Amino acid sequence: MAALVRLQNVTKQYRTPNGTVTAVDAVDLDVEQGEILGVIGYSGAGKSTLVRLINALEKPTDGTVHVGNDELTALPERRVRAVRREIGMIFQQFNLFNSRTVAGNVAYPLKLAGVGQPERDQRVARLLDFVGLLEKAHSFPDQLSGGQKQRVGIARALATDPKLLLADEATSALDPETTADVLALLKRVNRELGITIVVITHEMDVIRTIADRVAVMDNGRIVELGSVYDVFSAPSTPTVARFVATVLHDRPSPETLSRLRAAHPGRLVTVKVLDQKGFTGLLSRVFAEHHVENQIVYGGISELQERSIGALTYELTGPQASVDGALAALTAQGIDYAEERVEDNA
Amino acid sequence: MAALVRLQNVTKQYRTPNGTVTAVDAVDLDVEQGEILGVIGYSGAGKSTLVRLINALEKPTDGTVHVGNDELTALPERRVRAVRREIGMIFQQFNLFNSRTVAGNVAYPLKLAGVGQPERDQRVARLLDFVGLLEKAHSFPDQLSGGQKQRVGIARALATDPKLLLADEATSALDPETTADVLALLKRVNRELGITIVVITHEMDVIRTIADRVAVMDNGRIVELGSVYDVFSAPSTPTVARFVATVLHDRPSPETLSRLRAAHPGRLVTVKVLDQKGFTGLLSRVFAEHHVENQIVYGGISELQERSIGALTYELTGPQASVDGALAALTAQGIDYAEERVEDNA
Amino acid sequence: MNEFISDLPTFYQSIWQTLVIVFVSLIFSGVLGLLIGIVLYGTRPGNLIENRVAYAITNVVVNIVRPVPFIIFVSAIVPLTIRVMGTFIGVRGAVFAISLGAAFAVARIVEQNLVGVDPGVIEAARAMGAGPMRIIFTVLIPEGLGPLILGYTFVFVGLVDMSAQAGAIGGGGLGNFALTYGVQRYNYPAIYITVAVIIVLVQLGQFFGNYLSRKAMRH
Amino acid sequence: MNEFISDLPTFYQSIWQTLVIVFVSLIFSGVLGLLIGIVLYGTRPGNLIENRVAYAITNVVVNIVRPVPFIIFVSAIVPLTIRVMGTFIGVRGAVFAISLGAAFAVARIVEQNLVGVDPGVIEAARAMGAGPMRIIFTVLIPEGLGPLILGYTFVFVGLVDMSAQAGAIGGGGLGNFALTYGVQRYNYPAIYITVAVIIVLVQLGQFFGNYLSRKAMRH
Amino acid sequence: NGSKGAGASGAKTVSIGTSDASDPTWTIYKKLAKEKYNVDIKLVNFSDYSQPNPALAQNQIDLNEFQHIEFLAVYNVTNHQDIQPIGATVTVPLPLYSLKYKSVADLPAGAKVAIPNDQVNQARGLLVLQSAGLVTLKNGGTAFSTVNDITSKKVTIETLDAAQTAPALKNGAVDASIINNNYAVLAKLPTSDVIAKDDPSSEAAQNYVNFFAARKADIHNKLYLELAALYHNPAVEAAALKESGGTAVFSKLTPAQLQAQLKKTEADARAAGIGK
Ligand SMILES: Nc1ncnc2c1ncn2[C@@H]1O[C@H](COP(=O)(O)OP(=O)(O)OP(=O)(O)O)[C@@H](O)[C@H]1O
Ligand SMILES: Nc1ncnc2c1ncn2[C@@H]1O[C@H](COP(=O)(O)OP(=O)(O)OP(=O)(O)O)[C@@H](O)[C@H]1O
Ligand SMILES: [Mg+2]
Ligand SMILES: [Mg+2]
Repeated sequence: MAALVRLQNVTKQYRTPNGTVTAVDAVDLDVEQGEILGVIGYSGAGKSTLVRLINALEKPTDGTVHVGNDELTALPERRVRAVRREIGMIFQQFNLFNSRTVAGNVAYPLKLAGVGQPERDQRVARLLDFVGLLEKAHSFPDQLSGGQKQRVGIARALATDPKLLLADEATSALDPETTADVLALLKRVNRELGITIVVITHEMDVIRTIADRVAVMDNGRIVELGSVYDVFSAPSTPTVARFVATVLHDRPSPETLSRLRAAHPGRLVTVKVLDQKGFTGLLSRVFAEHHVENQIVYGGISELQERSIGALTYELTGPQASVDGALAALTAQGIDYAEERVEDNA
Repeated sequence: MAALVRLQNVTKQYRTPNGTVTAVDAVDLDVEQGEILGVIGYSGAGKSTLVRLINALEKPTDGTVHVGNDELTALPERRVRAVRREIGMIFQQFNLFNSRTVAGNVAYPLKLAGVGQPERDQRVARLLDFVGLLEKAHSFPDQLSGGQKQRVGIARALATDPKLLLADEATSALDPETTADVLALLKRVNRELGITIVVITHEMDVIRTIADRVAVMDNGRIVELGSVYDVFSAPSTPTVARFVATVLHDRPSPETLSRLRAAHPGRLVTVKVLDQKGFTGLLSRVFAEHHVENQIVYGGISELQERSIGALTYELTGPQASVDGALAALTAQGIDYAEERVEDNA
Repeated sequence: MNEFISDLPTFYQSIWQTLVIVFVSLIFSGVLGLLIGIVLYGTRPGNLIENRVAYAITNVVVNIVRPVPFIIFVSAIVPLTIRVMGTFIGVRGAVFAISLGAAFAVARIVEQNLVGVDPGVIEAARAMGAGPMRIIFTVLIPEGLGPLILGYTFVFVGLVDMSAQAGAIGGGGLGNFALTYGVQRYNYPAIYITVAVIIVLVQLGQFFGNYLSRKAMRH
Repeated sequence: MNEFISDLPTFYQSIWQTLVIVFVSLIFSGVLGLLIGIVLYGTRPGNLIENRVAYAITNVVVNIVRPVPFIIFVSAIVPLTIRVMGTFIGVRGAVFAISLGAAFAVARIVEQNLVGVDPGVIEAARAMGAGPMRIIFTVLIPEGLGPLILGYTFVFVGLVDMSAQAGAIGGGGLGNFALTYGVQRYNYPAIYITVAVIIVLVQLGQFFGNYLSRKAMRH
Repeated sequence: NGSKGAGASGAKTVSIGTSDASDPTWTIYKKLAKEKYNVDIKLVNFSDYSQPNPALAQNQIDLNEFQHIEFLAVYNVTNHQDIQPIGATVTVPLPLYSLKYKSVADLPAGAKVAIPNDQVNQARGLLVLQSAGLVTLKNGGTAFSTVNDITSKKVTIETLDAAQTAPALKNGAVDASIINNNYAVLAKLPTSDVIAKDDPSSEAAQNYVNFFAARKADIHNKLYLELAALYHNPAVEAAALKESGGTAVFSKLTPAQLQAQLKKTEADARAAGIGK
């Protein structure tokens, strides 16, 4: 796979009366042709700025941006425009044309691309049907709900079958079912048409469902980049770990823990699930061998990139020695676990 | 508990050139004093319109709205304003004052409430500190990221310690950690100051974490209303069931299922977790008694209103008769399960 | 009143002249002013076709014409007027001078109204690869149309006033009629009737402008 | 040139008169126009203090003054001018008449610029329990300030032009100087110098207005 | 209205409304008024003819000097005022100029002729054109005729602002132009280009004699009468003659004669239906 987007040492600073803000800080990033790259990070980490640099809505303070074979940062505006026509963008704030109807908004990029009337109408109708807004075709944006606006933005960005799609919180205003539909569509256009997608999100379901790789931003920098499974299963920096933890809910929160404690007098141990055939069976066997009664009280197993991931909190009941023996056996088998004490997660 | 907000037979229609849109349709709803009511529903269901009716930003086409002892729909504008001062609102689209700094935005409702300079400054600083924007105090909204704007909106709505808080997708643009912080704050003001909160969201974590009751809207109507646990554990209408399903991820999706099938030749059975002490231990025992090997391959147990909820998908291996026997035993114990066939979830 | 009756043909002619002057100048100054206004807006620092030099020059030029007394402006452009219109007097000459003069006012109105358009939508169009001209005509103007129409209505009313000045070069019009046949002869009925016609004309225009702008903004 | 030199005292006086007329009228018409403009905006159907009758009346009244030739307007308000200003002629009289006349133009400019303000922020203020007046002065005007300042700059330039009309009632000013001492006497140096001063004055005003509006919009 | 106000030097200030304050004649006049009567003359220049009379009537100024009998008669009759002349100044001819043609007879049919658009000059201009045989006016023409009263014409008439008739002629926009004397002088048009004019010394021209005017109550005011008479001081007359390019005819009519003439013209005006 070749890189479709290549950022080299890209920095973007904003000068404000209260000092300089470094929104993106010396970022190197390749987005491979055909992949779906998820970008996560705290609010204000620089995610939106990063994608705006990709389609040259912002000029970097330093560094170069390549899209395909074009160095965007060196191209004259006219040539940049040609590149942008190949890039769809979904805006965090929607940025719909208030003077155009829903259909008019979606038709606009098609007009730019010179698509003729009959085909345009057809495509607009198909897209609106997909995002469930066919009956709002002649409404104006100020007559739409938040999620409806966002869906118009999605349809508009997809209208011209772009080579690259930049989606800035594309599903943040959508209910789970609509989100699932949109994600399925993104996955489909990615698979079937080979569209490369950069998707900013804070909804981990989005990452889990469609992303191939994930980049974690913190304070303008990309602090972690790798396959979704790798980053989620073995976060390498505390920031990432904290971020991932809030998502997977794999360890009980302090409040949950204190309630579990109250209800379950036995020892509480959270075991990290490995993508390994017969994993929970193995656990059951280990506990049975050591005559320890076990009971799952919290946690879950889910899928990430077609592999299992998760953690289960067991209540282990039995003589202290037996439990310790069982835990020692787990360690011996290379199984990761953590004993839950109330203070632990405080 | 007395109802703080009472909607009686409230309908809101918008007249558009393409016909009349019924955004809210004959809704009766009481919001109890001191509760946190979650409102969920598909995009365009009428959630935003509903809360805008509560603080009289929209006049209902029909029906009455009471807040406290005041019938808002009958009060003159001047009196309505007095009621509004007691209601904080977080807007889906933020609606920040672009001409004011971050601090100026948060100070505005305080000025309206006649809070004097020194106290105002103090409170603004405290609020901004809480939402992590103290260093952006002198920035203007157009210099903020999406999540930062949303946080300003939150701080602004909380500034005057309102009696009632209307939060329209208050965390939709926030990363999970910030979301958790905001939710913790909302919970705290609810507990400590007794502030009643109506929170619209499509993030089920929000509902799970803070809501006491949940209202499900569909097509302008409230199709379900009850304690969060009841609605989630036993949805009464297909719409709600579908909605809840997309949230809990308790049954594997068709894609996941086909992968599970491939990896797990045994029979796959999804068992609904009951909030019952020793539940999984019970399951293990039943399977052991029937000499069925069991292995959890998917699912999870989480907490909802301090009770366990979830589902676990087991792979059961053993002679057909044994497995059938085990399942019969489950049924006998009143345990709900469903056998997963690929076609089932298609 | 009898005197006014004898002036009736002139009065009717004045109505006609006002209509011609106002509408023809509205069209010419509207188009020309729109173009200049777009240059003013577009070349502003930070905007679509940012160009400090062009901005500074346009800014200065636009302000040169407006404050200069009409008669001086008319005299200054006599050669140009004669070349373009064949004469510098009468309605033809007046239309040219007024159009040119008003164009610069229109430019400011256009600039003002475009400045208020949400930068987000411009960004969206840029992201789609639209060029500056395209953005101006298919995004900026439609998005700013409501206030823009009110701006043009403002100009329309201003043109009715300016048309009185056409009298100085034989252009006539209602304003001039009111002055010549009314004020100078202390003929109050003539003044009242003429002013009433002017006001009705203006109200009709304003009414229409308000209607259009409300339609454009849909509320 | 020698002739112009002998007119120098009058020239200086004209500069002074222009400054007085323009700045005093800018302040008066600015404040009055702001108020009327707010009524126009606020009473619009669907707006803060919606009131169809008040809207219709204001709309008509605002359009009555602007298109009426200055002399007729001045004559019509003589009793009022004398009561308020003590005289209806000279700079004092002119300032009053010009302020009043311009106020209605300002009102339209204000209306235009407020119409473009995002309804979302008004809604936010309403939700906080702010009253209409409060919203107008603490939300609407600050939010629309950038274009509004450009609007006032537009009015400023217009006032420089209008100040020439003060000559009709003995008010003087630069524009009138250019006409009386320049055009009518074919004294080209007088025309050029006077027009140059007018243009410089206007450019300074525009420059300042642009600067303020950029500050208000922070780009 | 600082009519009787005393200046720092104890001098009186008299304000005079006019429409040609830029005329250098006034400089000399002011100097003499100060020397002879210790009066500070304050000139108030009105660029619109409709204003000096109301300003005088309403005590905004003390005297005015810009009009002739005809003009004042119309004002008085229509506004029920009684402003009176208190000292004649000059009578100026109203000539028809042409740069292309040497005589009226040379003017081709349909030639463009500009006349001032203000009422008084328009009527007077039309009378000049009628006596030159270029137009005929309804009822033989009066001091109140307008272009609407033209019954037949040999040429095309363009009405322009009085100040624009000279430029229009010089720019070639018209073939001939009725040009007020002051504008003709300022435009440096030589008297040799005059192809027709009315006769200032004729009886009919008496209506076009200019004067100082005062409110009725002031017609015997000694100072005002002296100030009006000051116009005939040789130094002032010399300057005025120079300014008029030698065409001004100084009028010797007494205030009483002027007032009588005004009365007669007012009666004529009423008879013509003015002021109804
Ligand atoms: N001003 C309006 N004019 C016409 N229709 C409107 C208007 N405002 C809202 N609607 C319609 O009313 C319905 C309900 O809108 P509302 O904003 O309440 O939905 P919502 O539940 O908040 O959706 P979301 O989750 O997408 O924000 C939608 O179909 C919307 O298109
Ligand atoms: N125009 C601007 N002027 C000044 N600072 C800016 C500007 N735009 C963005 N910033 C700052 O740059 C930083 C990064 O902003 P960005 O919008 O890229 O964040 P983000 O990661 O998209 O956050 P979110 O998840 O909240 O949308 C923020 O601190 C923001 O305040
Ligand atoms: Mg962002
Ligand atoms: Mg909503």
